[in-house]
Amino acid sequence: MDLTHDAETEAFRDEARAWLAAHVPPTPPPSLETREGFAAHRAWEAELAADRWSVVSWPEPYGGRGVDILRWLVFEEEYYAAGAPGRVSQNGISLLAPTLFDHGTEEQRARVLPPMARGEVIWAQAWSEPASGSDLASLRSRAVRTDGGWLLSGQKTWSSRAAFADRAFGLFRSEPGLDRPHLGLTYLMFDLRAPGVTVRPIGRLDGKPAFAELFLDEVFVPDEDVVGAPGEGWRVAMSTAGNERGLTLRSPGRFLASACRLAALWDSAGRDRALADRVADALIGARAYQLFTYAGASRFAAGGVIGAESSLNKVFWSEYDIALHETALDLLGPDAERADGPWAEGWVFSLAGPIYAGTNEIQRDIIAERLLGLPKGRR
Amino acid sequence: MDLTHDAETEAFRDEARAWLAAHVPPTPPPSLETREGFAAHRAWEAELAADRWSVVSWPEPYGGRGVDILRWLVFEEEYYAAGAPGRVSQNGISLLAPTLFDHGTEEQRARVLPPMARGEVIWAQAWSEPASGSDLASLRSRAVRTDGGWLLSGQKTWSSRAAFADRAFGLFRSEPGLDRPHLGLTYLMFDLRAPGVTVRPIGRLDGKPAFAELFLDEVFVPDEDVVGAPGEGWRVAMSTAGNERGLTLRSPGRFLASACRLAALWDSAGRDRALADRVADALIGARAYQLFTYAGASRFAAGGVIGAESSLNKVFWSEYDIALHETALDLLGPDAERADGPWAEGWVFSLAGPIYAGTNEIQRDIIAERLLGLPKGRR
Amino acid sequence: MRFLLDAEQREFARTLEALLAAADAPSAARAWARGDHAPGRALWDRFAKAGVFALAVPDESEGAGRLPLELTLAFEALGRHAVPGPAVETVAASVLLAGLGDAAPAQAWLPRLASGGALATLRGDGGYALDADVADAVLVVAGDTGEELWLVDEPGPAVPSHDPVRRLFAPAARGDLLARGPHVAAAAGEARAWAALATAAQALGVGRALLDRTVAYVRERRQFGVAVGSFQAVKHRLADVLVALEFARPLVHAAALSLDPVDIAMAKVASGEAACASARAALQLHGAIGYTDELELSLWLRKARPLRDAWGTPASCRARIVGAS
Amino acid sequence: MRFLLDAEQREFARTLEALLAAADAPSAARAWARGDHAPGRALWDRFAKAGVFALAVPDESEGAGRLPLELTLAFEALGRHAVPGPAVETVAASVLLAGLGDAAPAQAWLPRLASGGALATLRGDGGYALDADVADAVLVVAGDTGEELWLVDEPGPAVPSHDPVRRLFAPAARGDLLARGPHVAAAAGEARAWAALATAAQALGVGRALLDRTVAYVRERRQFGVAVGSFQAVKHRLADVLVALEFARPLVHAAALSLDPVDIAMAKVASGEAACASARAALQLHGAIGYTDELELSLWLRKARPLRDAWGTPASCRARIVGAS
Repeated sequence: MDLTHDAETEAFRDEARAWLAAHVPPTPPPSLETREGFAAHRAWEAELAADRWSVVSWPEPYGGRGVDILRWLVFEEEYYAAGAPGRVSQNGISLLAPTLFDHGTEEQRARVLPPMARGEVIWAQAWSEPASGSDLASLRSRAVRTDGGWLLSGQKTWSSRAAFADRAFGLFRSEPGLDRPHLGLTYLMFDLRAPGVTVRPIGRLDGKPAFAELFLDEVFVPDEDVVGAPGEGWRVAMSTAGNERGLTLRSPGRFLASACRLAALWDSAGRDRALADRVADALIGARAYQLFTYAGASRFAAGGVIGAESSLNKVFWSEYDIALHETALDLLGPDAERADGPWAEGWVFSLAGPIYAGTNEIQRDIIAERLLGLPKGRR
Repeated sequence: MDLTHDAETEAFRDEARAWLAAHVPPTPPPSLETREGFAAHRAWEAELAADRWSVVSWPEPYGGRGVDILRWLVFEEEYYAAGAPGRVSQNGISLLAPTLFDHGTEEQRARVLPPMARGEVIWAQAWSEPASGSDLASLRSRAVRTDGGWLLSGQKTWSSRAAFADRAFGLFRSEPGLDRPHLGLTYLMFDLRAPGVTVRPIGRLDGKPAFAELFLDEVFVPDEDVVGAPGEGWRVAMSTAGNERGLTLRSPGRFLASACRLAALWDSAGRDRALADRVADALIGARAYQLFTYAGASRFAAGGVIGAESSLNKVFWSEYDIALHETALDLLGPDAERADGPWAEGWVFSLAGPIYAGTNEIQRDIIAERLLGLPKGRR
Repeated sequence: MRFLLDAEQREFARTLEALLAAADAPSAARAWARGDHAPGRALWDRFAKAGVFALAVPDESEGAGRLPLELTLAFEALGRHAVPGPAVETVAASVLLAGLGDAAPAQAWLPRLASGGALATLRGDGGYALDADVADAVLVVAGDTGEELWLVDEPGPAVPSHDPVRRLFAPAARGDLLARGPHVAAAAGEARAWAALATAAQALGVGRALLDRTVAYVRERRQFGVAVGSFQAVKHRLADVLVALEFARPLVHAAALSLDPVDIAMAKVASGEAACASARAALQLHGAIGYTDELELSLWLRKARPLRDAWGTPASCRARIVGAS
Repeated sequence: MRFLLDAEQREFARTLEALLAAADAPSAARAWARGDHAPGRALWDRFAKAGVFALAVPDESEGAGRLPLELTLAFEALGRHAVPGPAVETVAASVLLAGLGDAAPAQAWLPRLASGGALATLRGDGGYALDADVADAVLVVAGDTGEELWLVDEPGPAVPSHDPVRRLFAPAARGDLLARGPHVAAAAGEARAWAALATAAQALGVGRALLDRTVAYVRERRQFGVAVGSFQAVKHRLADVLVALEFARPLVHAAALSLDPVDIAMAKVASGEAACASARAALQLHGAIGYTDELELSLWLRKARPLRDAWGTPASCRARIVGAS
């Protein structure tokens, strides 16, 4: 057991650090949840991609460097430590791409991944529906067979990035009336500007259009944009949820950087002992999260699978992120109220943590049932 | 609305304070959960009773002063502020006596209450059974009709005070096989030294025999010791639970005194800012609990009833008590570990708070269902 | 001792409740956030007619005398209905002006403030004044020892709040110097105490509105075939919110009765934290829909934390309680 | 980078687990609390034979070299099985004696400590030494600057702990003055670091034992016609305990790898708080039966809080983490 990276990894770290030092903009771009910010972040993705830093863990043919998960973690540490912008292409890179690697065709990978890596095509997710929040399997939007493809109809919501994005991916019910709601779903990719698509941006708590409703009215999707087999969508979507994604949904580098910023804020605000314990807990939590992720990555590298323990991960970081930001706001005192402060958008974002990617209530049920073996309750 | 006591109440307060100043022993007696401490506390009850301070809210004929609940609260404030000993007769005074006032016969009151007030007869409760914790209605101990009375058999547990007490009261199944488990129970009083009774003391976490198991083998109880009608025990027991008891189970005076002691400890330990917020919260909580109780007492005095809001009360004080004691232990640093310290027994006692008198899980169910109107879940 | 609202107080609370339930305060709040003050001022007029702003103004200035308890009832209602505007600040300004012991500014302003004809605001310790653009009087206490009182002629630069209905400005101490001297600092201290008390009551109302709306939502919303409100985790979380709110309210009432700084600090901490706990629960149990600007819930969600901190952060209040400030 | 136990380490952990599962550690702990040390010493011998106490002793003193990671595995097992005795203190004493740079005391004691033939204890910052009555060597670091090391001849007065298995004494600094000088203070600092690390690991084991026993209990215990463990409130509480424990363990392992004081402080806080959270949940979910001395559970319940505070309270550890100590 050791925590020392090998020389090649350290060289990789140095290279990333040097590149970031030379390229990260000195002042952050506007929020990526605004039109101008979205464009600025898209340009940043292109800049990353130009030197092959946008998707380091992907194979080289698709624009990556083929690094393993440990180096991905190292890259993320450097990325956030450098204060680099948020990743507008996150949905595509961390949700769609792993699915294409596992279940897509070579043609799909060649067609979809490089423009994703360059930020040319930004992807939105289209999972949820108004009546299907935690109960994702109860989806109602339909995919109806037509000549050479499918016609999508229905309504999706909480589609993050969709206000300004190019394309979307999601599950649609292609075989209605089956016994179990998980069956008969199909995983499809579609164009947000195709005929029949209406995108209605939804304001987040801070008013920014961080997600959208999608109204779909017989939107044609060619067969080439079905991922995996028709009717197998649930299995396709879930199979990738279980591996690296549990470890990489939120990178430890982000929290390490935030905890350092918090400690610096505490320092500059006079090192009030009354808040010292909470600052210490932020430092402890960031380190614990990093180490937990390293342990998972090491198991993964040794051939293990990441299963229900990704629920531990989710509960931990989402609660942690809120506590960290609330400590920052308490340090800011009267300026905590300012929506234009350096912690403001992060705080608003943190509040969504326990809700999205599976509510923490669901995650705790999973932990209790699958990791502790407690009886399945009524759900 | 006002918080000023009238002149008579203030005079009552002065009288109580003066008496306590003259009588409270300078060093506390040994723990009442030990044989010698039990005896010392019983003697203290007699001393209280000699000057009519043991049961101030009872009518005068039974040894009280007939004061209302507000003056009872004032008395309790003075009692705990004076650092007076814990009340070994608590079970009888606060659980059995109200039931006798509501459902007992005049003969029972005349026979039972005065010796209870003088500490001559100390009462233990005998509600729980090994298989019936939160699910109290599932009681199995039996009362079988016999000539002139009943024969009790079965097993009771968590009978607090029973290791050294004289008598006990509880519910027994007198009509087995009825549809609903709440029916067919009878409320009885019995002698802990009667033939057929075996008392097995149980050590609390700190080893002290704070409660006992009672094994009952055809213990004869005369008809005169049935409280209320046979078969009506559940209703008899519960009817008193709903009124003053919700307000008086734990008196605010106790927490006000503890919070003051805590603030003094913080002061003497150097006023560490890191713990200041928790000390402030202890002061806030004690005051909030006092005021909440005053509000309830005022409603009660105005003819209102105390219903499910006693569950708010229970959750609040039990969580509060633990937080207060854990703050004290943190202030003690390495001496926190000492079982002979001034906060030690209070801490161990506080840990039982969320468990007894209806677990906090049950209380939160009640709050959600009866006060917020949420759907009844599977219980 | 009768720690219970009397019949008149209950009637006053009922009147306000009926008045506000009939008005469309959420729409007025939305308009206010856009800088359209008209619906909010109309609401304000009705609220003032019910006598709310007279509650902090002495009789001799056409007020109702000082009635802090009634004031907390009013502000709890105001919080419950998300009424926009510098209501807390108008009360604080009234107390400040009345406390100067100088008849002129009091005569000039108090009758108008008491009647709702004028809105006032006051710069807080953080340097911001709520709604200084719309307030008829913008007051700033300044100077090293807080002994100068300025009637400011410009609202100063706008500062965005997490709650867009709370329009903050950063006015500078310039304009008319209304008063100077130790009596200013004393009156300002009193004004801050009233502001803290009113804010505590408002936070309580916000917390209660969040709880009520969340209870209603989880009774209706179904997932996995049952009402979300039947899950024990949901029930227990809401139960804890109710505990926090119900134990904060008596502190607010007691603080109104005594106007003691420590009592006010206790009320402010407890109600602010309870409102925030209610907001966290409301957001979590509504799920994504609660995280949107569109849902009316956001009017309360976004107010909980600013109110927790305004006119006394929990940290400063706790320091006062333990005598460390 | 491979943050994963290797095959040898896993095998070592398995061996200890098998050894302890076969022994009746709870009975030994009960006896120890009564002052009957025989079963505990027998257990200790087996534990020492597996090499546990050699893990903190250099090769040249008949130890296994310094193997802090293996040590944390051993102490987690020791905590999980409620093994009584001054194990942490024996490790700390070994580190202290080895760190003196003086061959004589090291030669006299280390081989015996490594083999389990002798038990040692060390007075902590609070003034108490665990099991000083049974320890063969009772060490006290004293003097204004902590530069004196005493081998004490009397355990001093007994002090009752909340955990009766933890028999505390308050030895005075008298007997043989083993060493004096700045190297004593340095070695004592190193000893405290190892003590904190071992205690963190032990706390983790205690927390895990409490969780496992509670899970087993709530699966069996029925109320209202169903297993208590099917209630969502129960499930979520235990899920939170698992989260706390699983995020504390990597901190313990990382602290063992670096022996950095801040890393150790982080491990100590996280594992101590996790163990206490586990204890609170265990007590609550067992209900009254958990509150008794009789249930075996009490062996762990009573240990959680003393371990949280021993060899570094959360307050002192957090102060170190933010650089305030």
